[in-house]
Amino acid sequence: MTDESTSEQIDRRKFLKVLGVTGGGALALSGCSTDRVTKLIPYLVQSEDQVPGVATYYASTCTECHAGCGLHVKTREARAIKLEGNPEHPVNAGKLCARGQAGLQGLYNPGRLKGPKARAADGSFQEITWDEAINRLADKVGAARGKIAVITGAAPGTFSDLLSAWTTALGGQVVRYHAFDHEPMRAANRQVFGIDELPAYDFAKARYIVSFGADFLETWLAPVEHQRGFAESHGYQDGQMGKHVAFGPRMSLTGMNADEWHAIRPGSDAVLALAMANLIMSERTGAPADANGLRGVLAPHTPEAAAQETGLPAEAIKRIAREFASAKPSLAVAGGVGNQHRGATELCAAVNILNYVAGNVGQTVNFGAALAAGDGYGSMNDLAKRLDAGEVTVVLVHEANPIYSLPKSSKFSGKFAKATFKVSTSLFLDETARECDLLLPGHHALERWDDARPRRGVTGLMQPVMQPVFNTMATGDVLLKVAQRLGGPLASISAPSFEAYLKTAWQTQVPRGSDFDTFWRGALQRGGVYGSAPATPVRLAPGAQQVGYHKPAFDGTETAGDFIFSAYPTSMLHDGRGANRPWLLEMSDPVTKITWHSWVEIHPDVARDLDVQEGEILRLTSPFGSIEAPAYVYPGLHPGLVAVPLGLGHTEFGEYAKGRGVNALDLLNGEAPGGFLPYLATRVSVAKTGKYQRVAKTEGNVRQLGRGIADALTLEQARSGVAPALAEKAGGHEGEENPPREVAALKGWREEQQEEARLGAYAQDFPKWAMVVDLARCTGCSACVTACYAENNIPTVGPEQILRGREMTWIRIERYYEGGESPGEPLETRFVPVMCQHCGNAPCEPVCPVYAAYHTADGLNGQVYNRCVGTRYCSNNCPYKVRYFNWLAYGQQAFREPLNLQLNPDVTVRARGVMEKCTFCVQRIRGAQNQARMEDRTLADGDVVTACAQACPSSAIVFGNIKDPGSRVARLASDQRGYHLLEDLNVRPSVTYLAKVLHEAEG
Amino acid sequence: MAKPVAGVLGSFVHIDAATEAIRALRAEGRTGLTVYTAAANHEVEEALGITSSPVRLFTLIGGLTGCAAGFGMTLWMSVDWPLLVGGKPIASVPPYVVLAFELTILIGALSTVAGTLILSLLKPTTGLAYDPSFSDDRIGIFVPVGPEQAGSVERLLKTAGAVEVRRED
Amino acid sequence: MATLAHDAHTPTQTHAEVTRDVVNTLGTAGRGYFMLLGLAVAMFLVGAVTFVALLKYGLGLAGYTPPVMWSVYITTFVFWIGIGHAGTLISAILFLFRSPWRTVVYRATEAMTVFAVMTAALFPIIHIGRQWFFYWLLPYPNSRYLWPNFKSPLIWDVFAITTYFTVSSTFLVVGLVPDVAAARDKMFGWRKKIYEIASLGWKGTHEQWRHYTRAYLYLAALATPLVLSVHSVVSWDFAMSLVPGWHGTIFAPYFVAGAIYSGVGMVLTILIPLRKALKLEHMFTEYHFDNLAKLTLFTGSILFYAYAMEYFVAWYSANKFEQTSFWLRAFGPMWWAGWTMIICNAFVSQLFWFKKIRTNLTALFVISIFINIGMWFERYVIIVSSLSNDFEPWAWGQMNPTWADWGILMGSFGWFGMWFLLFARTFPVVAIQEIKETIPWPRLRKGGH
Amino acid sequence: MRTLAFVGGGALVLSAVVGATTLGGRASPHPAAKDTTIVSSLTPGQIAKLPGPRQPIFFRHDIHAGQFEIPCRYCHYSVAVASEPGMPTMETCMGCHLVIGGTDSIAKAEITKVRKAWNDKQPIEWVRIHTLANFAHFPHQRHLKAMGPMACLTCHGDVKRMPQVYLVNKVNNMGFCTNCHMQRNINKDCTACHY
Repeated sequence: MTDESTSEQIDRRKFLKVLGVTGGGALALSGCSTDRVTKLIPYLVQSEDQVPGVATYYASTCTECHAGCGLHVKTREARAIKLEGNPEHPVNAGKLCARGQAGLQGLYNPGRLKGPKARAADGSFQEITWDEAINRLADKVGAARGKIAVITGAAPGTFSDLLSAWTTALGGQVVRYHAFDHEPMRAANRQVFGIDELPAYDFAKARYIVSFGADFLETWLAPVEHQRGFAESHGYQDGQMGKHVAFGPRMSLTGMNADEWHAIRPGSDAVLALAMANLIMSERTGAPADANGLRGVLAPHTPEAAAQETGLPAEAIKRIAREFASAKPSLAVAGGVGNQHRGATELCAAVNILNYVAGNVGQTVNFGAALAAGDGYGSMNDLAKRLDAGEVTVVLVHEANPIYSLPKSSKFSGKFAKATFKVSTSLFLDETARECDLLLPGHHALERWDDARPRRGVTGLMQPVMQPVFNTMATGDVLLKVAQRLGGPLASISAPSFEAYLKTAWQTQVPRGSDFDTFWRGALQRGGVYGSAPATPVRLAPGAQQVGYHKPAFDGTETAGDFIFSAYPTSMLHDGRGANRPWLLEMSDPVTKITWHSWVEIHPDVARDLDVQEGEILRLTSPFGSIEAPAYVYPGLHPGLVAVPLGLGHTEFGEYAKGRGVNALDLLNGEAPGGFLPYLATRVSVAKTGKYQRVAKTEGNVRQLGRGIADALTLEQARSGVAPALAEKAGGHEGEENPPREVAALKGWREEQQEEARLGAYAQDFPKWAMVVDLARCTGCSACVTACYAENNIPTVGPEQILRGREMTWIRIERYYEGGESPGEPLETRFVPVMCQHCGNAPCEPVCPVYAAYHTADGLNGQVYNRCVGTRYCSNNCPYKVRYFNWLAYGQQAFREPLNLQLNPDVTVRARGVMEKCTFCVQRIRGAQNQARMEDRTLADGDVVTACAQACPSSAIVFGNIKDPGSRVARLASDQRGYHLLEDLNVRPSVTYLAKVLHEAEG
Repeated sequence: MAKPVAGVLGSFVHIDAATEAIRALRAEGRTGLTVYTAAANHEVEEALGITSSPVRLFTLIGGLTGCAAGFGMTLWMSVDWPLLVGGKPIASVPPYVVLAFELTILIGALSTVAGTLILSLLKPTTGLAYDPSFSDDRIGIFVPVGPEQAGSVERLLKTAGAVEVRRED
Repeated sequence: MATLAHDAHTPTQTHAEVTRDVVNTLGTAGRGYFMLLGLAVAMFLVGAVTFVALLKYGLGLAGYTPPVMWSVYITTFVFWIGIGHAGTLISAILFLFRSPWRTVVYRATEAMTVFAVMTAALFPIIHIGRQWFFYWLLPYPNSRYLWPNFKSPLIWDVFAITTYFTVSSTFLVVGLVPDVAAARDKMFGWRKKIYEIASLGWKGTHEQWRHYTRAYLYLAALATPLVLSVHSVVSWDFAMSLVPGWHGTIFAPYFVAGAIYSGVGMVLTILIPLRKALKLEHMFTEYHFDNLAKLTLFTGSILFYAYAMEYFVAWYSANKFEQTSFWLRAFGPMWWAGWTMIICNAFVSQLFWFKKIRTNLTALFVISIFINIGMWFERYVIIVSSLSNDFEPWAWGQMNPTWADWGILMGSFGWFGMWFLLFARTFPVVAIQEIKETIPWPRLRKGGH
Repeated sequence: MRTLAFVGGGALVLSAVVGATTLGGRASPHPAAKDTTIVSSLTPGQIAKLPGPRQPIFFRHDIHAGQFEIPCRYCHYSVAVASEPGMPTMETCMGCHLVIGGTDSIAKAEITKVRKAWNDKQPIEWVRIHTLANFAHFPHQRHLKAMGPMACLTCHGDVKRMPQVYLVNKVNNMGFCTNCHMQRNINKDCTACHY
């Protein structure tokens, strides 16, 4: 709100009612019933930027991870209803990942703390007023005499500055704690280049990408930026296409998107990098001069030696090394959390060398950006020690949940408990907050003022886009109020509000020759100020000589039949912060397609040896603990590995997260040396419990049985203009063609049918909406699915319903395997986003007895919810099975207060007993048409963008009017890679898929 | 209850006797006979010289009406609010044949029954003498005559072989 | 079990005896009857409660697992519609063919038809997502100017079932009128009054017979194509779609044959106990069961052929989708259901080649149970197994029924049994007047006519 | 800024009042003003007889929109630009009623309510009269653009003459919409409204 002063005075209960006014449609949940809002409550004061029925967009910054993507927050009737990427933002350029979009469910989470609380004598929490709360905090910090520690997960920015200033003024210590802090990378950069920062990686430029277990499409650094770049580099464009090779013990989503994935022995990847560097050095000159000093160091690491260690054939290593060197520029990345073994630092150093000798540093590896990072695991351990020693009496935890994200074996919670007064500003009652004495729930990022500096040169602004949902207070204001009360050392820190503090801080940034207000307004509109970081040229530091390789070490004594344990982060749950968002829990994991619970991945061979079926509950035991979870047989593993995803197994953190799944951290060594938490450094024994639990996955048949659903061409075929071979694939006739007579007859019949159809409504002057999906760009990240959930009020159904296959994903990502059936044959993964194909001859339409499914004049396959009686015949007759039935009033349980505030008022909330499906975002189409009509113009290409197309980080989805020859969609649909799903059925889909392009398999 | 019709009611066990009686009565020029049987019997029909019933006309008319209604309804309703489904013509006859057929049968059958009722009501049986045994194993013949001629009729029936003759007045 | 009175081609009874025996079946019943009735009502109540639950919480209570959007309810719907067909076949078609053995059995089977259709007619309502909007399927004038979509096979269904129910119940009632009159004349007191009204003033005058016989003929003539059309329409619910396993040209005849097969099975299941309970052993004789068994054998063989054809065509078409679908039907997760259907229908009926089996009531009864089970599974397999693996492999899924499915299934049997039991004690289950028609009247002189 | 709006609004309406009372609405451009049926003060008896639900505040459209000719869009501010007509904010009311206290006792009483509500920062909870089922989407702006000045009348009736607004047309009945669309031969596509 631009005008806080007056609107603040509307009390919150009223505010919710105010939403009731025009958002009535959205608040009434019973969808297709005519129940109505009976009261009209007007705004007290009209805010200039809110017009009922018209969406207002505010620029802001995403705080779901430290990539600091820019946001456009869509608000209706003063409620945030959707998060989209900010096109002007250099990091994400208008795109947004699933986790970022689910930030909305953090804002409206039922598990949020509704106001300040303090622990009473009996240990329970009881509500207090903000004044009390601030007084207590002030008294305690006043009395602490410097024995104060602050654990903060906040991104660098003005608030963080205030926090440090505040703490240091009190003589306390600030620990910036990020669960995934990439310490090995920074250590390696110190060692090899003598620079302590995380560089920015330019995937778009790279022609050849080698990933040593860095999941850059999931959680590594800035996934959205990387995916954008990856799509640019790896997407097929006029005959050109980069190559991506992934090494690692587990095939993550990144590995699935690689042209080659090699399962190497866990922890042996450093020597691989060194061997490649060695080969490059020995075979070609042109490496930076100072690299020559490395020859000696690299000499012992021959490809053969590497082959020994990794289990890869030396030839493969040589080939990849040569390809890597010859592609200019190329890029090697390492340091993924899931691959943090004991030798992680060694690995990152080796990869630095590899990049350096290949001349990539400064090309695709750009120092100077200094990506946001914390103080690292080491300093957290130090703090733990100080807590243990009782050197700290007051702890303030902000946007961090160490008690969950540190392994139990680190005994952190015990040490934490030794502090006498513990304060949490968490929005939720998470594990750490549960241990605290004072809860000061802060505002959600969408409710408060702040800024973020994800990297040098980029500052994103956050502004309150709506009234706070609950009685919370921005922590910045808390700090200032405390300062106000205490004075003394804090006297220097004073501002009427954090907003004011922020503005003063920004005064310094005003460029010469412009006044603050215009500058500030401009920044607010653009979402921040975006410059480019000055590149910092780096040279090899003496430490570079220390690079080397040591055999991987693992906790636990090596015994027969045990496995290396991998705890890896998933793109949905990250470090566990996603676990209380229904969207992210229901969003099937892009790799395994499992929802709502934990699982243990085991290799098919191992499963055969141990006679383990999917769903059999396995007990994993390490020296540090043991967990039980159902087995999932996954071919993308090194046979010596078992893997469990991170992020679940919360003991607090709201109804959705609490008691769901297991916490993989329980098996890890919390006191491991080396300054980082090793996630791939433990041995576990696997025991069958004999218990079973059906795995709640959305996975169907993983083989496409040659039905030509996920089609692919080799690079050669694509270049030579071969169309995807559909005739034989799409089920019709084995190889041989129809006799010409039949072909002619079929063609004639089709035309006649279309002719007659025209009697109805394929009238010429209407547009025909169509979509193109480029499978060469799609990475299966599922951002589009979340976007669809947010845009179309799709309810989450929960694990029990998923077990019955009743998920409501209007757009789903199908993941098919190719090959991998005989030993040695590489396993290829293909992702196909499948939504309603809006067929011209839609089989679903004629079978509906009440015309609830019918064809609109503009080529949409219309679905009229309020006419539907629920015979479900349409779904039976849909070859793509993209129609979803609302079996049990899903809306009621999915959108309960306050989650219902996120509902999009432009879209009907479907009632129980009604068929629903992708509408090509018809509400956006009609909205754009209304707008165009108001402005007496016709729609232009790009006026209508569906939610999925808007979100897709790799821009694989394009939407538009296919009748307009100038439109992008029309051009792409005529691409020679284009094909339709199940084309032989002659249902004439409006969605064209562009076949994936494969590098010829070599070696 | 209408007032009883005067006449003579003869009850037979044997079919040939009954038919004989009928023939004799018709030879005498008696009209308005009513013959009761427990089941349809063509010998009786022959004796009475009955022509086949006009009920089939109702069936025909009903059937045709149904067929027309079927096509009319479907075609008109399709174009009344034209909606395109599955790229098929708005008013496509083939599927509508099914509905036309069903309505043909439905209205055809109903009108047949209606016809039977109407036709039966044209010859009301109220007031005619009746005996429960007629629905069992007896054949009844009722001759509406005045008291003056009743005697001769009784005699005729007896001679024909009636097991029982009753006079109604 | 009972041995059958020997060849009863020509009835040995007199008119009087027929009337007596049949009318004796009416009126007060024994404890066994009321226990059966109680059971039926109880089962019906289970179904009713389940339906209320469906109304309150939604169809999700049943075992639906996309892509299987139709399962037990539609299966049971088709099952009951099928049951009906034998009745109409025997009462109408065999009437036109002047088949002598139909006379005794037809009343019971016609009643079965009506109640089976009454049962089936419930399912289109039960199975839809918003049952309270069922009437939107009817073409009634409304303020929204909206009409149903007559291109949808479901609308054909609505019309076919309505017609079928109306016509077959009319046929039953018309047939009953003279018999009710006969009963009336044997009754006293309040019973007489009731039958008096029910007999619509039937006296059996030659005029009444004149119109009656004609009307009956035409009703039979109309019912004959109807019975063929109804199950064809039902089969088109599937054949009109493009689901592999449904999209077959042989479906109409295949389903009609199956319907009659299942119907005759049910007739046997009902008649064998009934004749005993009503002490009509001398009327329902070996001759009748022998013929029913032959009919079963005939239709069963047609099914045998149809099954074989389905698999052959699937293979011969070289269509991947069809091939996969049928392969999985036989060897997929639902193999057990697939084989139950084939064994119970195609093979068991072949036993009827042997007269010994055709005329052994115990064997007949057991086999008839197999037929009922087999035919229910036929529909279950065709519907569920075809849906669970069609075009999009990723969307494949298997479904398991829940209590809500079984509850409704049980309720449907209760509902059917309830009506049939009530009928059997209230109205003549044997057509008095038609039997009498076949009994020669006594004559004074020999020869003559 | 805000106070400016207050004074501005006040002035506008004040002039309108003066105009209407002193000049008796003579030479006013709109026919509704010549209309004499508008009785500026109603007896409680008459009020009781009025159709439609009783609102928390007896707001008289006939005086505001009829007599003083305040354009509909002055209060329903977003009706011409958005799908939602927009309810006048309390601020809008006070824009005039800071200055105007009402002529007769009833009016005075009602206006005091408004002022009280404003001082207590309690929005008035009007009783909703026109409602659409939430699966039907009605873009007001399009209809205003298409039908011009008569737009409001067509569905809401002649509010200018209603001392108390009541439901003239069953706007939530699809027949009401389709009738119009058919007469004018406008888009009958289902997804024009239902999505």
